[in-house]
Amino acid sequence: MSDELVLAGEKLGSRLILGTGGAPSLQVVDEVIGASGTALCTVSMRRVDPSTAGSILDVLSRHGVRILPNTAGCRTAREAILTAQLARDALDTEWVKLEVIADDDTLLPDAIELVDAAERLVADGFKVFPYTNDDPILARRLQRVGCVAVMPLGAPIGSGLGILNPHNIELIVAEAEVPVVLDAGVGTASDATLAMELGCDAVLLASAVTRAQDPGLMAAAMAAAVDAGRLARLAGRIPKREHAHASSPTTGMAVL
Amino acid sequence: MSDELVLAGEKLGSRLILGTGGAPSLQVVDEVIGASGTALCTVSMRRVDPSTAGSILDVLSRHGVRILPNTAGCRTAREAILTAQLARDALDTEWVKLEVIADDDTLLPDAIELVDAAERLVADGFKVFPYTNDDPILARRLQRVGCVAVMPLGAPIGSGLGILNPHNIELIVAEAEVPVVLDAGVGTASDATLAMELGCDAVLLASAVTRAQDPGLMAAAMAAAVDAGRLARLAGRIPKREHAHASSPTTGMAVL
Amino acid sequence: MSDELVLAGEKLGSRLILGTGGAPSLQVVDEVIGASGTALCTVSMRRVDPSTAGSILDVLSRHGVRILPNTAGCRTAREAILTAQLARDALDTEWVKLEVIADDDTLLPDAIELVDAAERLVADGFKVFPYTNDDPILARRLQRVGCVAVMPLGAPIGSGLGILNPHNIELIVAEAEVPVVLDAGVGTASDATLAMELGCDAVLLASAVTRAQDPGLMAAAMAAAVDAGRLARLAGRIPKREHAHASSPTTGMAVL
Amino acid sequence: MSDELVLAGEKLGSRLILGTGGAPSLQVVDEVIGASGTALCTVSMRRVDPSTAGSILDVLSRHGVRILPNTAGCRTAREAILTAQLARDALDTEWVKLEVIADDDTLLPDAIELVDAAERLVADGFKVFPYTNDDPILARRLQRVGCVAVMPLGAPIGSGLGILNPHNIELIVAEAEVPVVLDAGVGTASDATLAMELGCDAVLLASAVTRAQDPGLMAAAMAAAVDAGRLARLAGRIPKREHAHASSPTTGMAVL
Amino acid sequence: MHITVNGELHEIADGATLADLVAERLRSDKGVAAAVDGEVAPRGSWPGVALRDGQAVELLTAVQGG
Amino acid sequence: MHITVNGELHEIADGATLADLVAERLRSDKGVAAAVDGEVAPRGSWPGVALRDGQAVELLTAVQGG
Amino acid sequence: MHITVNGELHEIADGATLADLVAERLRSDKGVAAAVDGEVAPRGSWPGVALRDGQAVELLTAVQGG
Amino acid sequence: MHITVNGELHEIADGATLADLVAERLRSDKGVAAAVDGEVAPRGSWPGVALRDGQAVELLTAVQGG
Repeated sequence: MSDELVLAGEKLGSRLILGTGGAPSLQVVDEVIGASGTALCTVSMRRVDPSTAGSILDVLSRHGVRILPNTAGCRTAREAILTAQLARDALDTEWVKLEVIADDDTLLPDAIELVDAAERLVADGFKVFPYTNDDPILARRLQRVGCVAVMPLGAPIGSGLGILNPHNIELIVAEAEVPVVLDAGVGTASDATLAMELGCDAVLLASAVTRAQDPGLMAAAMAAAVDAGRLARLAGRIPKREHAHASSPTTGMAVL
Repeated sequence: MSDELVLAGEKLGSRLILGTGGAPSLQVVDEVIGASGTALCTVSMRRVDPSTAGSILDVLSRHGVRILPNTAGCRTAREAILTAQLARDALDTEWVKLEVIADDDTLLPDAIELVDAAERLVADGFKVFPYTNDDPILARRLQRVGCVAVMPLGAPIGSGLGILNPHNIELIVAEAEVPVVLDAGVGTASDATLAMELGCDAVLLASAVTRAQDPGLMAAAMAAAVDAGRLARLAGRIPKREHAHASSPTTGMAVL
Repeated sequence: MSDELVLAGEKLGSRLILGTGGAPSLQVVDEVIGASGTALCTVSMRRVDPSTAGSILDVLSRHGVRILPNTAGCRTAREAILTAQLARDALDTEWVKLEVIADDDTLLPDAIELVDAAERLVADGFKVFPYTNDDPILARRLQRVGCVAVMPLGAPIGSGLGILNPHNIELIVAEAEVPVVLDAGVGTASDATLAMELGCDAVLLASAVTRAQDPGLMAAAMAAAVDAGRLARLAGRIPKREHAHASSPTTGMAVL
Repeated sequence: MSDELVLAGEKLGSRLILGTGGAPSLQVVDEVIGASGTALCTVSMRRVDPSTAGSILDVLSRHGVRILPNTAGCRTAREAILTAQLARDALDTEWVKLEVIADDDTLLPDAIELVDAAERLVADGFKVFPYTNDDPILARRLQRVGCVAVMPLGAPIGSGLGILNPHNIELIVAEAEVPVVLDAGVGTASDATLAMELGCDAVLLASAVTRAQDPGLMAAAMAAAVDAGRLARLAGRIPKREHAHASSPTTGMAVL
Repeated sequence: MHITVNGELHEIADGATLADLVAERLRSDKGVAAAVDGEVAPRGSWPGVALRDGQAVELLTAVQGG
Repeated sequence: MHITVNGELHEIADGATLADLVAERLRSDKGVAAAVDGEVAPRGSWPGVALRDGQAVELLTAVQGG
Repeated sequence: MHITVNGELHEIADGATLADLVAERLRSDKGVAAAVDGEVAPRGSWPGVALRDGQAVELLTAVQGG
Repeated sequence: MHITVNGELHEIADGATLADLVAERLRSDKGVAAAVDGEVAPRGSWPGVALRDGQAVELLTAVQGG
């Protein structure tokens, strides 16, 4: 069965999108990319530090994974747009994970700045992947302004609280006309599996893997978790029942 | 990394134990065993029906999986013991999944009959795998009488409600000196992943796969789900935090 | 202990705000207002129907409860503002429950139209009580534009699903500088109790009471539920512990 | 509406049963009994300490509440039976809260010792109120041996985790022929409200009140919480719906 | 002349005011607000609001609502 | 004589053994176990188990389950 | 003679009864129950219960408990 | 002249271009983007971008993130 993820017209070999932040070293990034089988990784744009040895870009190109630059840390549409444009120039990609956060404590998106930035970046030719909250109406607006995907959070970035409101994720999936990527909140494998069972097309996570006690093992766990959830979604689960339902024959019992 | 499941001294190549009940045909049983990669399957003992063509035993032996006969439908220790003895004689195995249920509506185990039957079967040389409720104290008693594993339910058989009380499963795992197998209640992949994350050594399920809309796909989903949960458990998840934790650098931001 | 709710400078004798919609008759409205002890009720503005006998206004004035007109059904800031102005003229109140919904299926608020309408109504002298989603950042914006309260939903209007994301409600409460009213989603008493325990200052509900099998009884239940939750919040609950903690003396046991 | 609780043929004026353990002083016990409006309180039997001033019995008799002695700390049927007999002799009551725990860490009941003790105490003329786990089958057995109520736990004693498995409580209530009292686990008011909504006839709690930051306030909270849950149960809640349901008229909208 | 009142066509004497319309249509104007062609017409202004043929008038009041 | 086999009355020659019964009833005895009057009759013992009129025999095998 | 009372060794006059012991130890016997060597000694029986050297007596009463 | 580069004051020869600055500061310009006074300066344009005293230049590249 062919069940490839297609984002912005590109086929990707994995439904797990990996953020590279939080890893203690490029060696660990290298390890988790390999173990996760991801085909798309996020990076941030920061001031050049001539003293740093090695580049995340080399690691990513060695693995042949696509780059999804983000606008992490931007607080206004203007900052985010400039950052996206610089990323496009530096990395030669029109793809951008659009983050416009309200503050550094919650790291929650600012709905109004986000829609503004998304609309203008789309007009400028970008393929916009917005990091959004789980409001189905905001997700709808982001699609209407031309985003190529919507990426609702399950819980605050790095919290590991999983999916706090599965009902909203289901509402977003039910009416989505672009891929839905669960972004932020995943803490462990079952969170990723649940996201896919709810109908998400992919899962984006960083801390859950990069900050796990054993990042490589957790990367492998997440790869399996995303597959498990996707397969379960396609397989069609049994309904929940209030009462038991025997799985062994109730006839042919011996009289002993 | 070698991480084999060992039950009653036997190494098994999979942490997914498959119940064969509920499948519409032996063909489906054949398909789900293959897709799940299981190494151990349960069967029930029922009156011989000379008219039936084909035998579950042939399917199981073709796949080279071990057989775990159950005492499904038994309501008293006496019935369960006789059924176990007949299974041993018929199938030439001392392994038995001990079920002593209280009624046909809830299919819940009867704690008192269960402990009685377990103690006597152990004395008779059986390797007893008791299907039990999620009471940590009952699990403790079952270990003390010599059961080789404890198999607490997540929810009633066939309900697909998942794990209704993860706290009890964690208590059972925390003090268990034998393998813990989550038995009954699993409805979809994330339930199986969670069971393994809670520390269970294996998951036993039937209806979730055999009654899924596409049993073969769900069998593959469950195989991945169990791997995902096991790996996540070994990897060591990030802690849950009430507040966000940035996964992108908070330094080196450009002033734009 | 004096623990009065103060909204827009007015003291209210109850923390339960009652929506009058969904009741089968004015008699039922009369009954539930009495049984709930509410001091503030919402109404909607609709075309005059000369044929209708009796007026909700008479019922409300008989009970001496304040009126909070809503802008239910409005889809744009413009519609909502006109409706608020008409309500002010008709009912001689500057208070308005601002609803700007995105569609008639989800009845979810449209964040962008909502903030726009709120800002303009505040400028026009209204006391604005916005019905909002549970996004903490949107709640913050609504306060910044001068709303006298924020009224996040627990779940979609009339769904009875309770509070789907308690974590967001806690985040809103933690930084709120105006009263927080849990609005929409309450299905039963424990939902209202939980809302108050999370730190909400009041609960607004309609269907949970007006569509209950016995509206009068449920109104009394909700009155008690809001009190219970408020008192528990003030009392300071015990911490949750993973392990048991004896409530009977562990010393002085007899040796029997 | 008359809706009195009847236990062992006795009418009680409150559905809140209060454990007196954990309170820092008899003054606090006095305060919480008054604030809670309880009509039944538990006590433990311990070695006489001639040095202690004042007696819990005086406090209870001053409030005119009934006494329910418990067998807290007993690990075997024999210990529990002797303790019950001593309590009967000392306090002149045949009522006993039967606790037979497996260990001092979990404080969880031992199903087998519990049923044994219950059966023998019933034969000895006691009115037995067994503290049990949430296993519906064990609850059934306890009724069959003649217990006058069943008291399943919501969570471990003193944990404040609430009701970990509401599904089991519903199963117990659905088939119970004696009153069901939710005993242990309650941490805050909404837990008690939920217990009553699930159909319990009463709630027994101690630590949630006696160890709260303000025990008197929490006692009042619990009194309101139990009323709220009972009224909601009787009122008949609205069904949960996946989708919204307008509570304001969808007709008569002005065209503005 | 003809005006639209709450979505329905309505005939009224030429030169009638909003106050006339309300008096003619309603037993009481208590708790009623009016909009003419999408603009609020404050209650106090009704006697001075001369209606013109083809205008759309909305007369609203409070009803049970969420 | 008559015996009950899996709940149904069954006629069989006097002096027949459990082995005879199984051979007569089943294509193969692979994976089959037997109980006579509520007691397990081990497979190896069947040739020596003489059936008596009125006895109840249960013949069980493994089926899909649990 | 010596007896154990609530776990502590205690000297008491030979021939003393359980009633004597309680009277000597406690201000009041209200709400108190007694066990001697693991058997309940009903309150009414105390005057007739002669204590013997080496016996273990438990005197219990109600305390705060959950 | 003096310009600010990534927030730090930096001296550079009069008439230097953005390309000169990058060449002087960095081993390689691979994966680097630049902004001058808050405006993007496309990589191709650097040789033609003459820097002026007091300007603020930001040089960015990709790092682990997200």
